[in-house]
Amino acid sequence: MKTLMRYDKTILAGLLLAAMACCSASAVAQDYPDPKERPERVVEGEAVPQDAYRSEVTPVVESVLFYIFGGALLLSAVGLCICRDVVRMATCLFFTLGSAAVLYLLLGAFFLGAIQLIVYAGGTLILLVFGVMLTNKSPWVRFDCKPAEMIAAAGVAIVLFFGLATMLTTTEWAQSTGEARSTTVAQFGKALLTTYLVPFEVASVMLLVVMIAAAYMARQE
Amino acid sequence: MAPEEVCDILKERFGAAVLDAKLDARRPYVVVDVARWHDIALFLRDDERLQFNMLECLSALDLLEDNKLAAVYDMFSVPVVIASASTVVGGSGCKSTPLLRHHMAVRVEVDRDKPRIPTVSDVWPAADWHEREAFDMMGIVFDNHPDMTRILCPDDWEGYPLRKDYEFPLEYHGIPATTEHTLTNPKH
Amino acid sequence: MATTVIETRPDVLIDFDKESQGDVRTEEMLINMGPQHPATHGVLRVVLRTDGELILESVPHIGYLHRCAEKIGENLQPYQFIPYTDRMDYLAGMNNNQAYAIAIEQLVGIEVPERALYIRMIFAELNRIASHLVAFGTYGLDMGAFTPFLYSFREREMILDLFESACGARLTYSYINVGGVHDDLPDKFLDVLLEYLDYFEPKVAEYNQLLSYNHIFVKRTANVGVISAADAVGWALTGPVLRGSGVNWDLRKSTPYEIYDRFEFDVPVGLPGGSEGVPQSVVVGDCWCRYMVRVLEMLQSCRIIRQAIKQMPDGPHLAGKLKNLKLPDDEIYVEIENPRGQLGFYVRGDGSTIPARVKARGPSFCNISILNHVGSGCLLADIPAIVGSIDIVMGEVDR
Amino acid sequence: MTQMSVPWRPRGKVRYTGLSGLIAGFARAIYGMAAPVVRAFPGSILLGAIFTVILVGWAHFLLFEFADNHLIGADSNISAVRGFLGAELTLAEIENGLAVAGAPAPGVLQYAFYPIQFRIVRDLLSAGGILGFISVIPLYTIWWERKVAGRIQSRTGPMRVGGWHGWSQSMADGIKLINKEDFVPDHADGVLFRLAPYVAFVPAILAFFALPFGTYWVFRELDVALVFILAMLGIEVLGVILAGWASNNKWSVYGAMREACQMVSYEIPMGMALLIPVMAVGTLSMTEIGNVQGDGWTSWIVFRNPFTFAAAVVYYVAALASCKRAPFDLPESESELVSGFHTEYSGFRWSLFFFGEYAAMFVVSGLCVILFLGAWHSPLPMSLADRFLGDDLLSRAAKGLFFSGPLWFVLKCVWLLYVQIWIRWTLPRIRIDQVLYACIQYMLPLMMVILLGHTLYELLVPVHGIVWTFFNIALSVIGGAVMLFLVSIACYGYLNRVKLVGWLGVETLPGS
Amino acid sequence: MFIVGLTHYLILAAVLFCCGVFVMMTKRNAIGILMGVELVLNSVNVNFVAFDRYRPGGGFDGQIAALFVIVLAAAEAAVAVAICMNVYKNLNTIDVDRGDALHG
Repeated sequence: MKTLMRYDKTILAGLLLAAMACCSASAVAQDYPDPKERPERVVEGEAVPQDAYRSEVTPVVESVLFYIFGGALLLSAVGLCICRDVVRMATCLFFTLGSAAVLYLLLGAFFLGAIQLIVYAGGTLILLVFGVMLTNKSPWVRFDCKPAEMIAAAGVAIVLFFGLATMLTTTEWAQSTGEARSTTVAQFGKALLTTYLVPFEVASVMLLVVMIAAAYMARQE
Repeated sequence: MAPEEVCDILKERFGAAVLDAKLDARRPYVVVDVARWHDIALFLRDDERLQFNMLECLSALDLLEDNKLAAVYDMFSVPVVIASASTVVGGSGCKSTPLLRHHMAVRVEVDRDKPRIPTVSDVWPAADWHEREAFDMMGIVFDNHPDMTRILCPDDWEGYPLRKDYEFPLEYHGIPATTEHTLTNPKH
Repeated sequence: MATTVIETRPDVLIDFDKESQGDVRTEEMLINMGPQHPATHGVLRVVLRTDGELILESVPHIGYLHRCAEKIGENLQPYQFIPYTDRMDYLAGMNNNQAYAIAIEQLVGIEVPERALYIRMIFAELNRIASHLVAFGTYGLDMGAFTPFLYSFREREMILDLFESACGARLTYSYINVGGVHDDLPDKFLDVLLEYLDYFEPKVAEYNQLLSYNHIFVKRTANVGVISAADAVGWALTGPVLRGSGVNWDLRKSTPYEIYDRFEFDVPVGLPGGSEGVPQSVVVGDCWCRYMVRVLEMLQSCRIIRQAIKQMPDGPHLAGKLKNLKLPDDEIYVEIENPRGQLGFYVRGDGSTIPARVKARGPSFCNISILNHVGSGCLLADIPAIVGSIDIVMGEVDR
Repeated sequence: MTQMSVPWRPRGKVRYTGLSGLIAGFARAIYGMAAPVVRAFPGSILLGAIFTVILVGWAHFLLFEFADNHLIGADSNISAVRGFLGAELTLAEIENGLAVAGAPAPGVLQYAFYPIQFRIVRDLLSAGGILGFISVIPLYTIWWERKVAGRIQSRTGPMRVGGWHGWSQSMADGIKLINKEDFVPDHADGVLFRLAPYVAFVPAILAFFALPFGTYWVFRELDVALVFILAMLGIEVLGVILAGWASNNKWSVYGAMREACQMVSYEIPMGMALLIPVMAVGTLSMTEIGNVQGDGWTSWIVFRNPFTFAAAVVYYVAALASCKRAPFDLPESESELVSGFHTEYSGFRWSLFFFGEYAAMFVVSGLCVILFLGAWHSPLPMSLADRFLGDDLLSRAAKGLFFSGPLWFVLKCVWLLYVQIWIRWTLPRIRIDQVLYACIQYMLPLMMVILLGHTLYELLVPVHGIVWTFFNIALSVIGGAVMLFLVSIACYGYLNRVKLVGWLGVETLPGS
Repeated sequence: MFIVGLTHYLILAAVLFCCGVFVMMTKRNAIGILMGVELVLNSVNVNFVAFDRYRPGGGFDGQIAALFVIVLAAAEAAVAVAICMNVYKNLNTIDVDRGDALHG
């Protein structure tokens, strides 16, 4: 571990370069036609043709990227289990969320990936770290649980995983073999304001309630 | 107000507590009894005629030939004119005064072996650090001072540097404090 | 069930028992601001007890620059001690020299020649401008504005050029000495000085535009670190700090020394918000008032210098010999108005040529002692504002 | 006489580990080779470099546009993707495409164009271009900031390194920083301490990958570019917080806390301000938002109506806060928190923070330019270009130079960078509670009103109607006048730079 | 096996879910538990998006659902942090085992 630590910059720079290379090769790529031919403004009721945003990702590239970022996701999730320091846990969570965002991009959900980054990584995580800073007595106070509890929890988790895995692998899912469908923001917005209007409004009301509730709970006595 | 008048007022009020008065000196001063000094200080500050609201300076003296230490208090009466009602008034207990503009010095002498003077840091907050400095440099202990610790020298410094019989230490925590000059001139 | 492991570290300064105030209870933290800190103007160390950004207590600790100048003064003849006074308030060496020189002159009874008095006064006022320029510039720096600092130093450099032309030194002058000044003025000095004043006076308006009335600057300084007049007098604050609290007390005017009674000048004091030239949010005795008093004093100093140039007599510049003055068996306490406040020298002679006791009353020493009284309850960012507005020079605090 | 003993000794050899050692070695080797040449011909090297950059930039531009339009767009069948690297063309096809495009010697050029057709080749080329740009931008922004600061403060700024006005000062600084000791304070959280600069630096670079410099000048045309860039700017904050937390320094923790507080407060008005152009155009794609502003400066979104104008101002203020620039430089305010979150950082890691900060400055300026200030279009309307210029190579170059192109984008960004620098060296710093009040009590309600107002305006006021045109023209005139005024101030300051410095002749020492 | 399909994503999400459960069970710090919850929610999101991608037929219901999950998670985090602060205010710790005042 110490040897690893000494070459941290090299490793991190490698990761950085790998991330850049992956991004450059990744699914976010779209060729677009001449801007004159594109609709200048997305008018309601007018869907953007699907083939305007054609992903260039082939199954091979997708698989390679999946293994890289899926691996990163798992590593950071396991790191979250292992770490004892809360801020380190938050860092692990950050990498988990970031990798998940890349997976969303791979799956063709660009808007969702971007939202994941801005809301989760940029917002929720900062909030969590903020909470850690406000509530930590000092960076040197930790809460540990007993080894027996740890083992029991690990057992439960492993059993749960095997159950889930068996269930997942044995079920026959109705799958399409088709290419990834890219969803445009316009489609998303339209769906939110038509088909999913009620949940959308409920969610906005809930956000308002949450805002008031959070402000009330953390208010000045 | 002339120093003579101040001295008269003090003598009238405290009588024998005013031990001596050097009114013909270049800077006139009165010597007062250390036991009554705190009362005298309060009187100096609060009396309508005197109103010495500003303690300018506290100079500690080492009178080696008399085997005494002394503290000299220089006081001003500064006219305080509150410029606006929005100013926060209070805190130190000083009143606003008419234009007096006089100054005066009071000397308190104590025995060199038992140098204890009552503190006036409750009378003039300014005395706080001055008294700590006098303690640090001259070794006068001010009774009832809220924080009678060294102020300029480190807390573990030994001796009182401004005393006439002070011997400069040759080293401090392993740091040599001697030069050729100090070795040949031991008076430093 | 669970165990709480506290890994203690030797320098953890958190007191777990103390109750803190505020809406969100965070832990109190002890922080050393200084002795190496960009905003403490030297080696001041302030121990802050904080709750988040709120300051609960700010205790100044001094002595990091202590050289026991008084002990040195008790081993040297007065003219030899003059260079050491430069090193006390190193931003106002001329004024320090002047204070000690006046003390010795009054103790020995030396009549100073007229021309020397005028030269002294010009240099003291010039040094006041130079010192206030540094205070102005570094105060901007404390507030995060870097540019005024260099403007003020540009103007200060010219004053230092003038000083250099007269005495050869730019910081520690030893120019004003017992019985007069060390050298007579160089040729055309007064012409250049007038030229400088013509150049400098409009600059003050520029400073006001750039910093004094800047909205952010006013927000940062107005109603921050308010010292009431009564407090200011009680803590024996002097100089711009006292005048910023609204007390009209300037030794040059109140008890004029040397030749200050021959000149016309005003004493700027802190005024409440809404007065002429004062932003609405200002309260008498806050940081802005202290700052503004300095800016206005620079203009008054210019006024004094202009009058002195007109009245400048001819004659000798030194009363006589400097060395081996017999100090009578008597004592003297002299105060003059330094840029930072009243610098006092207590000198006691015992018939020899070397004083038996020299005590310096540094204005910064007294002024900074109020820090804890003012600083408690303000925000962390206000501490540099308060320290900067009190304008200390650690060489003088620690002596 | 006793010998003074020094109780401390300077640490012996400076350690280089990992990448910094490698870079230090390279830097030394390169500097050793280049230094004599640089010293010999400083000015001509700089001028040559500038010309080369411009030429390479234009060549790049023409190349990509050509490859996109003629080779891939015209001749090859896009949907036929062969292999996962992208479209493949034969040399014959390329020659055909070149001939169609009217190239003078297609037989010779085809080999030069062959690799361009591969997506990955173009990606690598542009990624290299972006990385190069990102490394040059901070270097020259820092140098320029120092020069501007110098001029503002009536001094000259760096003058030595490189000859002409110290133009290679930043590079020398960079070499120095890389050579500094690799240092992690005692009891710091080593992993997070090392990680934090990268968390702050990488997002700033990633933001460039979605930031269009021109219609074709974008690394990845993202449908959600705006959200992506905002997310990257948000993640940068996490690096700062981690750095402050991991440093084991109380001042650093203060810096981190302030950054968290500040971020929570400025992010909301900033995001809401960015929604205004999105609403006006109806897309999150930055390229599209940029392209609707091509009809002269009156078509810029900032002059569209009073609400967009106000939103642009709010955005710029919030952007200052997001870059931690004065007067919002609270996380690193040096007169209060020593250096804030990077108090314990030095050398390479410290320079990463700065690269990140200056890159972020450029990104927020770029966002402002694209969303409000007409993107890569010049104030002249494109219709003028269409009337007077044809479609041959020369006309295209002229079009790019005078009407629309990355040059204009960079120029506008640099202008906004200059304004940031100008503000920094003029204003004092705000206090943290004032920042929070300003953002939450003033800017947030203001933005809500603007958002509502803009919605109603777009709904109710007919486009190109009388009211619409009046506000559009009035704001355009006002904005243009303000811009001219600012430019003229800067020009005045530059032209009178000698006069601004006071000078006083004083005779020196008497008798000397 | 190398080319990814739906199962790969599902297995990944399952591991993520179990990690989240493990974190919730072992951490005593309230904010740590919150992080476990976030992990679980993310695994659910990965499932939603993966099903959405590999589901026969058009539409993007899965993505919409994931979007709502993200929104709810953010809201939940805000409330949870506020609760943590309240707990801290009252108990002076955020060790969840100390908050047993309602314990029978």
